[in-house]
Amino acid sequence: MDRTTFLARIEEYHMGGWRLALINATSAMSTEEQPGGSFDVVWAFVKDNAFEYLREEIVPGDEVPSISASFPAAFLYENEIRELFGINVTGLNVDLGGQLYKTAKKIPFSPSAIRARLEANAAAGIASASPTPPAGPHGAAHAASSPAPTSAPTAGKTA
Amino acid sequence: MNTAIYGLLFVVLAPLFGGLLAGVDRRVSARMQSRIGPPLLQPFYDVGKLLQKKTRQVNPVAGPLLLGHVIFMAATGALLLGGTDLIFVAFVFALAALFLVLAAGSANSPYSFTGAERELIVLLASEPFFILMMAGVCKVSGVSTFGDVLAYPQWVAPQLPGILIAFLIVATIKLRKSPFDISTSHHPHQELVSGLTTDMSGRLLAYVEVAHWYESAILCAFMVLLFNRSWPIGLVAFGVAYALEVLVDNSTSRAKWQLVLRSTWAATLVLCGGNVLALFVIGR
Amino acid sequence: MANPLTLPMVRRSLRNLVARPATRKYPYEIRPSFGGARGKIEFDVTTCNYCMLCMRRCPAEAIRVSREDRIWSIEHLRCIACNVCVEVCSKKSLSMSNQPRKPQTPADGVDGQRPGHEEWHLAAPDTTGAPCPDAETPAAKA
Amino acid sequence: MKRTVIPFGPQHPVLPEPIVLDLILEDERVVDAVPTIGYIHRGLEMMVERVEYTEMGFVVERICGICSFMHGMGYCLSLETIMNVEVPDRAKWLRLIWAEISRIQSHLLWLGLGADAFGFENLFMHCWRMREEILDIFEKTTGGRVIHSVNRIGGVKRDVSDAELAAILVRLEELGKAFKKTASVFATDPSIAHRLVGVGVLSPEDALSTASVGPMARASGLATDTRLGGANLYDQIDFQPVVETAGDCLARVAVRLREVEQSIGIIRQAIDKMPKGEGLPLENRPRGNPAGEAFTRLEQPRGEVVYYVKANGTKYLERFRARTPTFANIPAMIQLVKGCELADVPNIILTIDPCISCTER
Repeated sequence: MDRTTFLARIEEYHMGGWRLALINATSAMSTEEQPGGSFDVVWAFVKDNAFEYLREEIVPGDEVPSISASFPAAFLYENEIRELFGINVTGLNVDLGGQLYKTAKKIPFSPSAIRARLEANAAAGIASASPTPPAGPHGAAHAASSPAPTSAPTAGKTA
Repeated sequence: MNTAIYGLLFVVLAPLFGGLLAGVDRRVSARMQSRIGPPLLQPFYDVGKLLQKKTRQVNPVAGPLLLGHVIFMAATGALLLGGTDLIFVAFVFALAALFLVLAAGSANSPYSFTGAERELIVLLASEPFFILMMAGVCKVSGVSTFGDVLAYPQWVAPQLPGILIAFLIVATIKLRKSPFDISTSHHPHQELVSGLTTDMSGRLLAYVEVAHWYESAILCAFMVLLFNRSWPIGLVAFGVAYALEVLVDNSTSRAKWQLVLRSTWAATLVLCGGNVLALFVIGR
Repeated sequence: MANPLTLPMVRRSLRNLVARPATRKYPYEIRPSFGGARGKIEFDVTTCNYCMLCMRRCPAEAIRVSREDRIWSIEHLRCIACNVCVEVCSKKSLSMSNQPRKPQTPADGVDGQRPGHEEWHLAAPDTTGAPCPDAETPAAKA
Repeated sequence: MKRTVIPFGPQHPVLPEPIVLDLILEDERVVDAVPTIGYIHRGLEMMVERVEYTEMGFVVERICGICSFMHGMGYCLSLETIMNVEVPDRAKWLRLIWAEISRIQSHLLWLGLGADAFGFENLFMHCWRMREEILDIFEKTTGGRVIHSVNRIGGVKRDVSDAELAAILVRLEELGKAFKKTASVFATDPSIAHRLVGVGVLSPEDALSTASVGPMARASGLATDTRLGGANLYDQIDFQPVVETAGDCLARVAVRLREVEQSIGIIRQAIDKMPKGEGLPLENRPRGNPAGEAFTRLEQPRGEVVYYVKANGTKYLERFRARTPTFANIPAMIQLVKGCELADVPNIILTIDPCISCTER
C-alpha cells in the first residue's frame, strides 16, 4: 500500500469532520498470486448520513500505518485487527500489547488459522464452510475488485 | 446492683430488638419500592446462615478485631444502662466503631481499605455529635448517668431542640442509610462493592451484622435518654425517627463523602454547638 | 433546576406503602404463559421419519439424530427455542409448547441422564415408537 | 502522594459484565485508567464458518440480550441487501415497531441501572417494573421476552393483529404517563443532581474525536442519529433527534428519558401508517446462496451499530462483523474516567450504557 497517499486521504476525512465508524479486516484464502492469503481492510467514516470507506489489500507482513494521529479512537480497532488478524499496525497511540482480547488461540483469523480450522472440521466430518470457496466475482479473488488506494473512496452508502 | 441487671438485660435483649427492627425495615423498604419483601425474621435467618458458612479470613487479625467490635458495642449499651458516666459511654461507642475500621483496614483489598477510610471519615463526622449530645444532656439535667437522667423530674428534650434535629442527621450515618451510607451499603450496587465489609465472610459478617443490631439498640437508648421522663415516648420517638430514615433512604441517592462530612459537621456545629452554647448562656 | 428541599421520591414511596405490591409470590403464584410464547420443544416419536433436517438446521447444535441407531435426542440446555426445527419439520413431529421447562438440578437427572437431556429410541423397526423406558422422557417424568 | 490501584472489574456489581479498568487513585481521585477487555470474547464472528447463513441470524441475536431484536434485524437487512430481497411492507413496519419497543426497553433497563449506580434503589425498582410490561409485550407478540427470533431473511416470522397493535399502543401510552412521573424524579431530585451534574463532561469536539455514537454523542450536542438517514421506513416518520448540550452525566440521562417518549410517538405514527389487514405477506424468502458484501447501519438504543457481511456464494458467509455501539464508546469512557473521583466512576461508566457482551462478540 502507498503509505503517504493513504495517510493523506485519512487526513482529508479528519479535516472534513468525519467520524471514524469502523475499521474492519477480512481474511482471504491463499490464491496463486498470494500463497499466504491476504487481508481486505476497510476504514469506514460517517458524516451526517453519508458513509464512505477506504479499502486496501494487505499482504501478511505488510506494515499498516496507524491512523490514530488523525482519529484517536482508532486504537481499539487497530489493536483488534492486530490481535485477531495478525496485521502489522505500527505507530498506535495506545498499544494494548495483545491484551485487548484474551482469546484462547492467538491470531484466530489469520488466513492460515482459518484454513486449519476448516480442514479440521472437514476431517472430523462436521459440516462447515469449505476451505476453498468457489472463485467467482465475490469469491476469494477480491484483490482485483478492491479499488486502488489513490482512487476516490468507494461510493458512500447509507444503511 | 439494680443497674447492673439492666446492663445484662441489654446484652441479651438488644440483638433481638435490633434484628426485629432490621426485619421491619426490610419489609417497609420493600413496600416503599412496591415489593412484598422478605419475612419479618429474615435478618435472623441470614445471620444463622452466615454462622453456618465457612469463614475465609484475609488477615487473621480481622476475627479478633470484629469480635472486639461486637463486644465493645454490647459493652457500650451495657455501660450506658449499667450507670456509667455518659461521656465515657460516648467514647466507648467510638472505640467500638474503630474496631470495625481496623478490621476492614487489615484486609489487604482496595475496596475494603477505601471503605475503611470512608468509615473513618463518617466516624469523624458523627463522633463530635455524640459527645456534644451527652454534654447537653448532662448540662440540662445536672446528672451524668442514664438512670439519673431518667429519674430527673423534668423533660430534657425541650431544651435540646438542635440536638434532636442533628440526631436525625447523624442517625442516618449510624444506621447506614442513604444518602450517607458511603462506607458500606445495604444495597450492593455501589462503587466500593460492599465497602468495608467486602472481605468479610461467614462468621465475621455475622459479627458485623449483630454489632449493627446492638448499634440500633444503643441509638434507641439514646433517644430514650433524650425523652427521659417516659421510656414509651422515647421508643415512639425512635420509631418515628427510624421511619423517617427509611423514607429518606428510599427517596435519595447516595451522597459523596465531601457532602457527608460537610453537612454533618455543619449540623453538629450549628445545631448542637449552638444548642449547648445557648444552654450555658441562657442557663445561668 | 433541582431544589435542594424537594425530594420528589418521598411522595412515591409513601404512596407505594399503601398500594398493592407489584411482585408476585413466585413459585407459589405462577403467571400463565402467553399464547404465543416459545417455551420448550415437544417431540412426537411416532411420526418422525429421521430425515435429520432438524439436526442440520439447529443453530445451537442441540438436536442429535441418528438414523442407524434410531435415536432422536435434544439437549434442552443448549436449545435456544428459535423454532427453526419446528418450521422445517416436514412430518410435524416437532412442536413448540408455550410452557417453559421446569427448573432442574443435577439431582433431577434420571438413570445417569444429564438434566435437560431427552432421548427417544425406536427399539425395533416394528414397534410404533414407545419412548425408551430408560430415557428421561416427559412421560417418565409425569 | 500515595497511589492506590483499584481493579474495577472484571467482576464488579455496578457492571455485571467483565471489563477491567485498573483505576490508579490518588486519595479518591482517579489519575489514570487502564482498560483490559476480552474476558468473555466469544468468537461469535467465527461461527460463520460452521453455521449456515440462514441460521446465523439466531447467533447474531445473541450478541446482546438488550439489543437482540436490532441485532437480528441488522443481520437480516445485510443479507437482504446482498440477495436483493424486497421485504413486504407490513414486515418492515413491524420491524420498526419492535425496534422502537426495544429502545424503550433498553432505556428503561439502563435508567434503572443508572439509578442503582448512584445508590437510588427505589428508582431502580420503578424503572425495572415498567420494563417488565415491555417484556410482556415482547413475549405476547414475538414469543420471547429477551431473544425474540422473529426476524428471518426476507421478512418477519410472526404477524401482530391490528387489534393487538392498538392494545399495545394503549398500554404504551399509559406507560408513557407513568414514565413522565419517573422522568421528573430524575430531572428534579437534588440528590441525583448532586451525583450527576457536571460529572464526566464530554465536549462536542471530544465526542467527535473519540468517535462516540448514540445518546453519548447526542448528550454532547452532536445531532447524530442513524435513523435520520431515512432507511427502514424512518423517512416516513416525523421525528427530531434528541440532543442535549451539557455533555455531563445528567445530559446523558436526559437524552434517554426523552427518547423513551420519542419512541412511543414513533410507534404511534407507525401503527397509524402501516398497511392494515389480516394475512398480508410477511416474508419474501430468498432462493440460493448470497454473494457479495454489505455494510448496514442501524440506530440501536446505545447508538450506531455497523454490520459488515461478506458472502461468497456458498451456504457459509466469509465474514460477519458487528461493530457495536459500546465498542465505539469505549475511548470516550476511558477519557472521561481519567481525572474524576472514585465515587463518580460508576456513573460515568454507566452513562455510556456499556454492554460488554456487545463489545466482545
